[in-house]
Amino acid sequence: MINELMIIIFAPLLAGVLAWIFDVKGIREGVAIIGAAVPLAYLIQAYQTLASQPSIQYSIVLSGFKFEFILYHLSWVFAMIAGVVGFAAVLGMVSTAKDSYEWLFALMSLTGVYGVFLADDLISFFIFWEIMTFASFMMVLKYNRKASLKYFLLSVLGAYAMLIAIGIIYAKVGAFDFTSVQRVFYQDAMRSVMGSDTLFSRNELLLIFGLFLTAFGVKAGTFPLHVWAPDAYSETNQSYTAMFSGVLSKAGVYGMLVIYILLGTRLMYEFGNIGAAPKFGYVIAFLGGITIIVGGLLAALQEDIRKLFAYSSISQIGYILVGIGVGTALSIEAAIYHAISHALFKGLFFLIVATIIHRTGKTQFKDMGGLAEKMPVTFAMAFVAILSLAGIPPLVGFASKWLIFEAVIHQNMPILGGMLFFGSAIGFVYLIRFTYAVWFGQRPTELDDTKDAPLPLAIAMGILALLNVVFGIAPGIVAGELNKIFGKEIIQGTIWELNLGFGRYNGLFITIWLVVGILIAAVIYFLGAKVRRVPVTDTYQAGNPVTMDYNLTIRRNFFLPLKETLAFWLRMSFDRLYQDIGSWVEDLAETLRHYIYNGNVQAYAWYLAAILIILALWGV
Amino acid sequence: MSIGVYYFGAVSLILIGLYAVLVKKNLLKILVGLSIMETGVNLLLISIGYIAGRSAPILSEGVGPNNAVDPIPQALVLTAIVIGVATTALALTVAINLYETYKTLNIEELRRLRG
Amino acid sequence: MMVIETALKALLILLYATFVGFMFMGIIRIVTARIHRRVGPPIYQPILDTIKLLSKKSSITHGLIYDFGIIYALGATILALMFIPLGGVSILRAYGDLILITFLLEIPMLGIMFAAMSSGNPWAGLGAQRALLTLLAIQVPLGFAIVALGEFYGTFSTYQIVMAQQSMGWSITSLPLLLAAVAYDLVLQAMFGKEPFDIMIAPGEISLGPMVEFGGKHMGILQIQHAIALFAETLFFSNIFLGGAVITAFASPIINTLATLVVLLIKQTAVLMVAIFIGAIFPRFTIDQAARFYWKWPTIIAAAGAILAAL
Amino acid sequence: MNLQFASLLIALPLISAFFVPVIKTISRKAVMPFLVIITAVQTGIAAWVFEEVYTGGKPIIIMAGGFKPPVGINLYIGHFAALFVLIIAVAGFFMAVFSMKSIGVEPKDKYAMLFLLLMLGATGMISTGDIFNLFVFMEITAISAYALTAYNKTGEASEGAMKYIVLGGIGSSFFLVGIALIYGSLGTLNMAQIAQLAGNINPTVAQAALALLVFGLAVEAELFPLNAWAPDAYQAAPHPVTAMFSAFVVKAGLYAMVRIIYLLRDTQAFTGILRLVLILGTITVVIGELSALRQTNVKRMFAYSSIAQVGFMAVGFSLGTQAGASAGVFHMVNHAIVKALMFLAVGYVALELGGTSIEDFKGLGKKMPLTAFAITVGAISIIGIPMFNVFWSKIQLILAALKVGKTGVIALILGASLVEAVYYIRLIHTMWFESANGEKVKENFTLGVIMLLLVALIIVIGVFPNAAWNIAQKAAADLYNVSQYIKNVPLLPGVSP
Repeated sequence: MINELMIIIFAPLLAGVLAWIFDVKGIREGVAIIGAAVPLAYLIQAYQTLASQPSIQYSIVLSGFKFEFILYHLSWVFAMIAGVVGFAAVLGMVSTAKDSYEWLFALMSLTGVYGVFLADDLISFFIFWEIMTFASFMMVLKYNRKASLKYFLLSVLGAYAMLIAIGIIYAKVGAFDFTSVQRVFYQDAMRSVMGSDTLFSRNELLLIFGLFLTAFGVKAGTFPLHVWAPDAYSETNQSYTAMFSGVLSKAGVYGMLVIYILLGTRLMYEFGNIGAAPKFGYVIAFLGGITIIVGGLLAALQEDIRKLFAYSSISQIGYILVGIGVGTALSIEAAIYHAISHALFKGLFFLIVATIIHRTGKTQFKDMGGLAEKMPVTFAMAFVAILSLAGIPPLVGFASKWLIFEAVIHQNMPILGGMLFFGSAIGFVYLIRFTYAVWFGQRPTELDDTKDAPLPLAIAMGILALLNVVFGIAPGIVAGELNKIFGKEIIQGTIWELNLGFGRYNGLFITIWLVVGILIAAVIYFLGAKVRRVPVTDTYQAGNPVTMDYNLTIRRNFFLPLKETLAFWLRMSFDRLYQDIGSWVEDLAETLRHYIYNGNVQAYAWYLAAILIILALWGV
Repeated sequence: MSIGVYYFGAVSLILIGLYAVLVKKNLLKILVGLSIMETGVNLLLISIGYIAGRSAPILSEGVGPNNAVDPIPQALVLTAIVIGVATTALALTVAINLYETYKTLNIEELRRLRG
Repeated sequence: MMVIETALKALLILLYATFVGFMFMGIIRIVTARIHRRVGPPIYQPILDTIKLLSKKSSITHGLIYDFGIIYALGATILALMFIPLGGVSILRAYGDLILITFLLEIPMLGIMFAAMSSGNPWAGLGAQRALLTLLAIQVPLGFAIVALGEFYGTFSTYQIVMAQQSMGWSITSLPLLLAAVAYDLVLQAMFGKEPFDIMIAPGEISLGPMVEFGGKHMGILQIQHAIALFAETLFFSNIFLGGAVITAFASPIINTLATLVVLLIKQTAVLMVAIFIGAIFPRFTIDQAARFYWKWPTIIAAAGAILAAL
Repeated sequence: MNLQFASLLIALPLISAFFVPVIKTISRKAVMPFLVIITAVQTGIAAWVFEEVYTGGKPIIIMAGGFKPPVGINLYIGHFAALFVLIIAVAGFFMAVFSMKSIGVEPKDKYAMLFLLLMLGATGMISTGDIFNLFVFMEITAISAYALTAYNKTGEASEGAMKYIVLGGIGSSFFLVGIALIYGSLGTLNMAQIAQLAGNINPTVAQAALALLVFGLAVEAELFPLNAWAPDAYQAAPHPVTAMFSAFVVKAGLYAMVRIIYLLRDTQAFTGILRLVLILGTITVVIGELSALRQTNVKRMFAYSSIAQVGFMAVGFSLGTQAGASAGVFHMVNHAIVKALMFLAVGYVALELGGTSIEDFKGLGKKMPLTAFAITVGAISIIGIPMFNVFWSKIQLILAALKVGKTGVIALILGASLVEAVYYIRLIHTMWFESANGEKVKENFTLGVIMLLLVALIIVIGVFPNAAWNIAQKAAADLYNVSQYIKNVPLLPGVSP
């Protein structure tokens, strides 16, 4: 019987290929949904087996490489993220996918992500990483060449950096699988502690760490390498972006964890640590901090709804990176918790964006507005998502952000703590920008007949919103799973409460008291006089009603003052830097080709003569 | 009259041929340079097989196996000459065709395919 | 039994907080008036205004969110109130986490924004934008102040901080926390919506900003929310920086709680007075001036505090 | 079946080449089908030889004229030669079928003859065991390649051919000088014996000989400065011929160079030459990829990309390790398949739409879906996406290089393959996602079948690379450990200069 790991990994790809071959409207969607549901079912079924045995393993030999796959707690958590958000995204795609081309590559990227999470050796990790990158690239290629080219080049640059690092490790360790690599690095760490000469010199370690950091930094969209994310996330089928940003960015985060698993001890001893946090982790934390701020501020200044959420998902990943960077057991668990919550609310947001674009066909803020009445269901989902992302207590966003805050500040890292606070406020800010521009304010006349979300999208959004609320009120469920990863009770407390000793958070009490507060306020409200419903256009305008042509709205350029205060910083943009490098290389190629292959036989003969002279002089 | 003279002659022939190919602008002169180079190479081959004081390796009653020059390079040169002829003949047909189409044999102008 | 007892306690806290909150609003109006050398309205004037607003006959609404936003704001403020330790009386004291309370004090702003924006009035949108930018501006010094506190005491539970201050003396006695307190006080200025940073509700320029569309009972609820918020913020500040109040000298617990409430009241009024004095003197900043100000001096002070606390 | 039938591999193309005029007199239209039949028979024999060598495990030695080496010339068909002769035969068969449709210019019998001579030369180069014989077969390949490049009789074709002749001529004459030096010092031409006696050549002569031999063959194997003729020749030659050029003619030249370098392993100059070839290979990859970046003519773009891939193989072989050699061979096999497919497809597009510039490729997905699909699969596999065949050889090569510690070289090569990804993706985008006028073209059935067969081969090797990898490893072993090579060739004892 094929091992269930293989089914989990290759079921989506198989479904994708079948959907691509049988290009019939009805069958295609059914096959795809089954393709996404099967791995999810197997993962849930694997939960029991994981309770009994530590992990499920499987290995095959392919062209001289031994591929190994493993499912243990950490990879189970990440695989579940991929499963749930992937399934929701596939459900969303049922209504927004145009042709079978998108089905094939969306499901192929899902296979790639599963493969990355379940891989147990460097080569299969690299191969599935490439498949994931290629599939998601093809999704973007269909819509826009420039964005897809930028995305492909940066992520392939990352992939090749990883390949060189794997090569260097393979040259020294002689094997690929995680266990032996980890063992060799651990022995190396012990040797460096005893002061004897080590397998890896210091700058080799720096090189490997730098290469891995670029590879995973590109995928997670950390600060200097984030330029591809806004274009790539916005230039593709929006419900696919739910999976693209919700799940695929987690591969980058998982990669960072792999660095910790493999090289953690060695780097710790090599570079020492500040307080309990390893010094090398500090780099990741700082990059994460800068990513939060840059991502958030740019998100607030965007005019396109997809770009806003692309930048916002970059800044949210910054949080996870800060959590991982701090490096203590609590902070890594907080990071994974935030990875889960980010996948949930970001997946939900992009499904909402998909519904809006699907129904209104508009993507710019300036021609949207006043959709709250027309799309109540989607607005309710958006309200839940906004509360969760902004980190308002009863929802999951707050629980994970709170854990990261506690973990970071407890490690005496003032600057990072300040960055985190600033990040949470920015999150607040661009959400209101989105809410005001899309849901409230004057509605342009042509949007008057917009219908609400189609059924499959509504179901998908429902699943994610429900999970957001459930994990918010009962954070203990997730904390329990996370503790299994580290084997010991890092986050104590019951199913409703997270207790860290120096800080306690109880989801249940907060929800009860919030409801009590709202009841009191409602009582006061209904004691007052009866209310007369007034249309949105009839506002306090000293008499003259606000008509369409006189539509006073600040949907466009909502944060002009912020843009002015940040004017100095906005001039520097890494996007333009990479653009210039690209065009410089192309011009170099142009001149090079023009001069070397100039078509004159004599010149070619001179090249031959030159080689002869070199051979003679050099004496080989 | 040591063997060096032949080697020197052969190598200088090759260099002259190379010079012609590298400097001359007219295509035909380049082809002539090429064939000079080939003759130089053939001369080098022959001179390698030469043993002083022996006659050509044609077995006749006066000439035995041990008073003839080493025959193998001679055989090699035969094929090399044939190949040289074939290449030059083909090159000339191509040159004629070039002249018919472009009305020039100057290397500088024959540069349509480039970049 | 336990449930009734907590319910009673909650009711007590709520009434006390609302009453004191309105008194604070009265004090603000009187003191500012006195500074301007005029008599100023009686201290219970805000209560009269709120009752007038609540009893208005006709009132308009722009849809569900317009109403729910206001209710949500008041509910969140009541929730925040429950967490802050109020001497012996508070209920969720054990869960009063520094970060949780800071977030809860910011949430009412979200509720008001939602309600104001759903009204479709452009002035409300403009007010919302300015409120958010102010929030963005104050977040940096606020963050550093909380970080300083967290690192200095090594714990996030407000109750443990209050207990620690009983033994180690008030927070502002130690340098790092003094810096943090100064920065936090400047931040309070904006959270109260007082003079130099109240661009978001500038009556003259953008007709009260977010509040422009509110009238009748919506405005009444907002007044109550403002009162409780005033009380909660001052209480939080006095707890974490001015040592709160834990008096066990008297025999019966009732007197003890009364004494703590009195001590806390004195500290809260002190904080309020500081805010009023600053408010009465300074003219109004524009929004980018406010942002640049907050990102310059208070941030440096708070960051210095945080770094010193970390060492 | 007596093993000596393997010599038919050389004899068959030769005889049938001279039969072609006879067939022409019988009927003009019979020439092309005759060519297809001959190539089919050749593929049969090659498959039989491949079967024989890989099951038996022992190479087939054929003594020309019954003389035992080193006196006589012997053909040494080991694992590598068997594999590559099969590739030549199969590629030749496909291109023969393609040229039935695509060759319009009149003297078709001349074309058939040259086609067979080209195949003969390449097969000879790969299977010969004697360096002068190698020179002769190389010249046969070169001359038929010159003639085939000039076949279209257009100005461009003769210009391309002229460049090829001049540079090829210089290269081969220096190659002959190298052979002369080797013969002068060792007195033998048989490769096995050279390998045995390589130790006692005096160092300077060995250096000069090795340098000249490698120089001569590098012109044929298109290393960096010497490959200036290649893009013009590829572009000017008729489409099936270009496919054959990149599929096996270049590889035969590269094989010969590598075989001679490995033969002279014991000379001091060995490591120096390897370093030189490594450097040249890396530069070839970088320059090849960069110059393909802004190409408007797709055929020339593929020519540059194939040059770069050949440079990549040269790097593989020049690592000097067993892993490097097997990766190089595996890359040769994969590259042959993919490039044959790509040039076939480009040729077919040029045939149907009249040109190979980028504009003709706009919206190809709608006009000729099957060909567009073939080119896309080829392009994706060349970029190195997993689940396609070139990926496996690229991974093996990179890991082999990193094992030897060549990090800088690999960084350059990966950077170059990034550039390669750019222009292939631009092509894919123009083909599928840019709209163009022009109606749907009815695609030829036989060519469609061939293309689908090659695509299937690419995907099969991509998904199940084990079989191909083992063959590549055996072939590399045959190439790499020369001691085994010497033992296999039955040398007459005692015959030395």
